[in-house]
Amino acid sequence: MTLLAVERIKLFSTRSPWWCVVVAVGLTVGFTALMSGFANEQGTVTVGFTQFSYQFGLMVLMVMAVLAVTTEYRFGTIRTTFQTAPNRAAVLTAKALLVAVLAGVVALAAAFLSFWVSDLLATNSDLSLSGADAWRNVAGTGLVAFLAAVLSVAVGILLRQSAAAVTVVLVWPLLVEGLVSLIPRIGQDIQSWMPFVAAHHFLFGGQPDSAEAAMMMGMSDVPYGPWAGIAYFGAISVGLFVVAVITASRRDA
Amino acid sequence: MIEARGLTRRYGNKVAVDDLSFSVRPGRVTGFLGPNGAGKSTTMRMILGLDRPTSGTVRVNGQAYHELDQPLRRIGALLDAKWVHPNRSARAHLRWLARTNRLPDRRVDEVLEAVGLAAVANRPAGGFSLGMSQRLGIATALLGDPEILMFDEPVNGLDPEGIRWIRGFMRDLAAQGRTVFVSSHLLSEMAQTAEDLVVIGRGKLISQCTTAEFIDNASESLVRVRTPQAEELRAALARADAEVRVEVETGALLVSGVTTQLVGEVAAAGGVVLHELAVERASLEQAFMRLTDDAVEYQTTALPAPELVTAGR
Amino acid sequence: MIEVEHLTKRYGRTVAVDDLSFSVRPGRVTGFLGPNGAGKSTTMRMILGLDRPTSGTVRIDGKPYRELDRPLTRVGALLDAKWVHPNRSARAHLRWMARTNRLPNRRVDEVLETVGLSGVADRRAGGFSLGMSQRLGIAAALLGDPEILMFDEPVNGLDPEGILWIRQIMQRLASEGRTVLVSSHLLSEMAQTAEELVVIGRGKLIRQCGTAQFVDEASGATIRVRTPQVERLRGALHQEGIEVRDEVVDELPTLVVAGTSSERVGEIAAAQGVVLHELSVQRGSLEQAFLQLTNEAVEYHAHDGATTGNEGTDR
Amino acid sequence: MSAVNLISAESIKLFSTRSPWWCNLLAMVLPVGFATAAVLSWPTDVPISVTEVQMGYQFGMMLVLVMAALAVTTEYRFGTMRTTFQAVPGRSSALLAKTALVAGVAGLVGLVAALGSLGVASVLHPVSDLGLGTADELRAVLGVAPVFVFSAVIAVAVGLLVRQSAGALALLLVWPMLVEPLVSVIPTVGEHIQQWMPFVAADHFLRGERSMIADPVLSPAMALAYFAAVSVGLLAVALVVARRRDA
Repeated sequence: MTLLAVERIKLFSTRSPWWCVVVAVGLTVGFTALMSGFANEQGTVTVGFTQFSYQFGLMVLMVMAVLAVTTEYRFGTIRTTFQTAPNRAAVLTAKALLVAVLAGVVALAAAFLSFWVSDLLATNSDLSLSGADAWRNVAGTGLVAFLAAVLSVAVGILLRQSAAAVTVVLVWPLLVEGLVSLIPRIGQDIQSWMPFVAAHHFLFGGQPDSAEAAMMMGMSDVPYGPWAGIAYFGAISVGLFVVAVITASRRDA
Repeated sequence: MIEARGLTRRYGNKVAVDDLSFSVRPGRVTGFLGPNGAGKSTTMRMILGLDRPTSGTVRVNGQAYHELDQPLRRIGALLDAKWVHPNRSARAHLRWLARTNRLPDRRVDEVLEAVGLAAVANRPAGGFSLGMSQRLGIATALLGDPEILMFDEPVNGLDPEGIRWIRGFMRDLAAQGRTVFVSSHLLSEMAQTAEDLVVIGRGKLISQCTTAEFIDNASESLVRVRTPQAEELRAALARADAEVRVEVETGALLVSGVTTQLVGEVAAAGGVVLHELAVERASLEQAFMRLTDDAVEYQTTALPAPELVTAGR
Repeated sequence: MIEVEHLTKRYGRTVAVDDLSFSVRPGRVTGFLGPNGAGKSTTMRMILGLDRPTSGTVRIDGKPYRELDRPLTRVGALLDAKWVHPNRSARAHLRWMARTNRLPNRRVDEVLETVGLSGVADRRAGGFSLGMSQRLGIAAALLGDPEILMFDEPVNGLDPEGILWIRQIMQRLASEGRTVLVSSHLLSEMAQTAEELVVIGRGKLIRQCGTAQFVDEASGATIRVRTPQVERLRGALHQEGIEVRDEVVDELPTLVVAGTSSERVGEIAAAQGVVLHELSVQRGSLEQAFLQLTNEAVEYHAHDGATTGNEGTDR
Repeated sequence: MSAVNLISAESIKLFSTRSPWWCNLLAMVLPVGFATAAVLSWPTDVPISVTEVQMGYQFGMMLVLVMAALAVTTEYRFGTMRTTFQAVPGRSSALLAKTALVAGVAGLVGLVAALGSLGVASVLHPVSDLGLGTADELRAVLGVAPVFVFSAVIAVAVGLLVRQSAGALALLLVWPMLVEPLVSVIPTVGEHIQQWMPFVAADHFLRGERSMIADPVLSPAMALAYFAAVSVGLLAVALVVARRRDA
C-alpha cells in the first residue's frame, strides 16, 4: 500500500500525466463528438461507432505509462527510488499497478463520456447500452487500457529510454500490426495473433458493426472469441512485465 | 576585453541582472563571484549571445557576440561541462565544433593533448566522469585559440590533481596576455588564482577591484600571539595603544592595528616568552561573506554563527 | 557503522573497485578521498545496494542495504543532486520519499526548513540552481533522521555561504554521534571538515587514518622565524642541536626550523633575549600530502609545464 | 561561415552518435524486409505491381521522422544546442544546415529503401515485370525520396517547436498513423478533409489511384507540392520561434 501511495505522489507531482489524461479524454471524446455530429442525419450511430476513437486515448495513455518509467531513468530518480525501497520487484509492480489503474479509469471515463456525448448529439439514432456485447465494448476499453499500460511500463523498463520506448509502443500497434496483414496469404493469420488486434477483437468482436471496426484496424476474422482475445493480450502484457522486472532486478541501477 | 554596460535581464517580474556594468581586462585572471542566484550564469550567457538582454549591451573586443565572424576564434567558453551528447566521442564533439568555425582538425588533437584526454578521445563522452567532462569542456573553450576565455565553475568535479592543473593553466593563459574570466564558488581557489575580482549580488555590481584590495577593504588583518605570559603581554600592548582580543578556544591573543615586528619588540622589552607570533590574514571567504551578506538569496537557518575561520590551514 | 569487506566491482575487464576493505565509525566526519576514477562513487553506490558487487560485502550496522527495513531511517545519502524530476516540486520530491519509509509529512517541512528551501518548496526543481538542488539533496538525506549519512561531493555547486553551512552541518551531525562519510575533491574544504580519512586510488585502499596524521606523515610541519638578531638566534638553536635553514620569504630573510615546536623556539629566544618579528608554524597542506600519496593512482594526467611547487602552503 | 562548413559540422554531429545510424538502417531495412515478405508470400504465377512492392515505405517514413526529430531534440536535451548557437550565433543558418543535412540523408535513405525493395522483388519474383517504365511506377519508387525529404523537414520543425523527445515523437507518430487515417471515419465530410491531410497527400502522390483517397482534388504532383508547402511552412514558423527564444 505504501509503495502505491508513493507512486501516486510521484505520478501526480509532475505535469505530464495530467496533460496526458486531459489529452487522452479530450481527443477520444472530441473525435467521437465530431463523428456523431456528422453521422446524426444518417441515423447510423451504434454503440461500436461511439467507441471507434478509443485508440486516441489508448496511445496517449501508453505514452504516459512509458514516460512514468523512462523519466525516472532519465532524471536518475530511479536510483533514489531503489535506495528508498530496495525491493525492486515490489516497487516496479506498484508503479505498473498505479499507472495501469489510472489508465484504466481514464479510458473508462473517456468511453462512457464518448457514449454519452454521442447519445446527446445523435438524436436520430437509437443508442442504448443494452446487452453483454455493448457493455463489453464500452466498459472493456478500461480493461484494455489497463493491460496496455502494463505492457508499456514493461517496455519502458526494458528500454529505459523515452524516445525508443515511445516509438516502439506507438509504431507497434499503429503500423506493424496493421501492415502485417498486407503480406499476402500468411499476413492475415499472423495478424490474428498480434496482441493489439486481439484486444481490438475483444472490444468489437461479435457486434453489429464489428466489420467496420475490423476494417479500421485493417484486420480480418480472428479464430478465437472476444474473451480469449483479452486473455491473450493480458498474458502477453503480464509476461513482458515479468521479464522486465527480472531484468531490472539483475541490472545495476 | 569584455565590457558590459547597463546590462539588465528580467524574467517576468524577476530581475536576474540589474543594470550591471563592468569590464574584464586582458593579461590577468579575473574572478567572477557572487552568491547563488546573483546572476553570474545569466550574465555569462548574455556575453555569449545565448540569452537576450532586456536592456544594455555587452561587447567582446568591441563587438556584440552575434556580430563576430567565427566567434570561437575570439572567445572560448565553458559554461556546462555536461553539454555533450553522451554517445558522441570527445573527438567527434570537438570536430563538429571545429568545422563550424573552419578550424583545422589538427587543432582538435592539439587541444585533446593539452587537456590530457588524447588517450580517451574516441570513447563516448557519456562514460566520462565529471572531471573528464570538465577537461573536455576546457578543450572546447581552447579550440579556436581565442584571446578571451570564459569559464563557469571550471574546478567543479575536478580531482585535486586537476584542480592544481587548471589553476596553473589559467595563470599561464593570462600570462600570455589573454583575457581570462572565471566564475567560482571556491574562494580558497579563487584567492590563489584571480588577481582581479568582479563581485555581484542580486544582479547588481558589488565591487570591481583587485583581490588584495577586496580582502583589505572587507577586513582588518590581525596578529596572533600565543604566550604563557598572556596577562603581561596584554598589559604591555595596551600601553602601546594596540587593541587586543582573546580567542576563547585557544587563549591566543589577537592584536589589531599593529605589525608583528612591533609585538615582537614589545614582548622582548618586557621579557615575555613567545610561543607563536604570526600574521592572521583574513581569508577571501570572510571578506566575501561580509560584503555579500544581504545579497544572499536562500539564507539557511538554525545553525550557530560561523566561528572565526582561517583559510589554508 | 559502515563496514566494507573485500569489495570488488568489475565492469567487463576494468576493475573499478579492487578488494577494498574499510570501516567508517560514528561520531566523526570521515573524508572519502581519491583521484577521479578511483572508484569512490561506485563504492558509495554499492553501499546503497544500487550496484551489485562482483564480490565482497558491505554491511550497514551489520546488515546488507537491501535487507534494511525503512532504509532511509538508517542511511541518508546524497549521491547526485540532479537526480530529481525537473517538473516536480521540492516538496513533492521529499513527500514521495517520506512516504516510502512511512515518515510523516511534517518531517518534510522540517528538513526543508533546515536547508533553507521553505520559501521555494513548491517551485519545480528543474528551475533550481545546482546549489539549490544540492540543498534539496541534503534535505533528502536528512529526511529519515538517519544514524548514517553519506554525501558524494556535497559542496559541488554550493555558493560560499552554502559551503560554510554544509561544513557546519556535517560537523554538527558528527557531534551528535552520527556516522558521516563524505567524498570530496576539495581538499582545503576536507582539511577543515574531516577528522578521519579513507583514501583510495585505482579502486584500492591507500590509507585510512586521521587527517592530521595523514598530512604530517607526508610533509612535516616547519617553523618560520624572523628576527633582527639572526646570528644570535641561529647560534642558540645550534647549541640545542636544532636544525636551521635560511630562506627568503616575502623578500625578508627568514629562518626555517624543523624538528621542534614553536614553543621551544620561543623559549630559547626569550632566554637569549632575542627579539622575534615572526614565529609561525607552517603546516603542509592536505593537497600536497594527497598528491604525493596518490601520484601513481591518477589516471588521466594533464600535460602542463606551469604547476609550481608549494602552492598548497599559500595562505 | 559558409553553408558547406555548417553542413559538414552537422554531418559530424549526426553520424557520431548511434541513434541516427540505427534509425537510418532500420528505415532502409524494414521496407525492403516488408517487400521481401510480401513477394515471398505472393503467388508465384501472378504478377505483383510496383506499388504493392513499395507498400512498406511507411515503416521507413516513421523511422525517418524519429531520426529527424531526435536530431533536434537530443541537442536540446544534452545542451549541445547552446554550444551550437555559441559557435554559430546566426541561429537560422545553423538550423537550416541541420535541416538540409537531415532531409538530404532522409532522401537518400528513401531512395535506397525504394530501389532496394524493387530490386529484391524483381529478383525474387521474376514473373512480374517490375520496372520503372511508366510514370506511375517512377513516382512510386523514386517518389519515396522527396516524401522522406519533406517528412524529415516536418520532423525537424516539430522537434524545434516541442524541444522534447517524447512529446515530439508522440505527435509525429500519432499524427500520420492514427489521426489522418481515422479522419475518414467521420461521416459526410471525413473523406473530404482527409485528402488535405499532409501525409495522406504524400501517400496519394506515391500511390496515385491506389491511395486511400476516393475522389482526389489534387493531382499526384500537386499533392507532393502541397506536402512540401506544409513542411516548409512549418519549418519557417519553427525557425522564427527558435530565433526569438532564449537558447
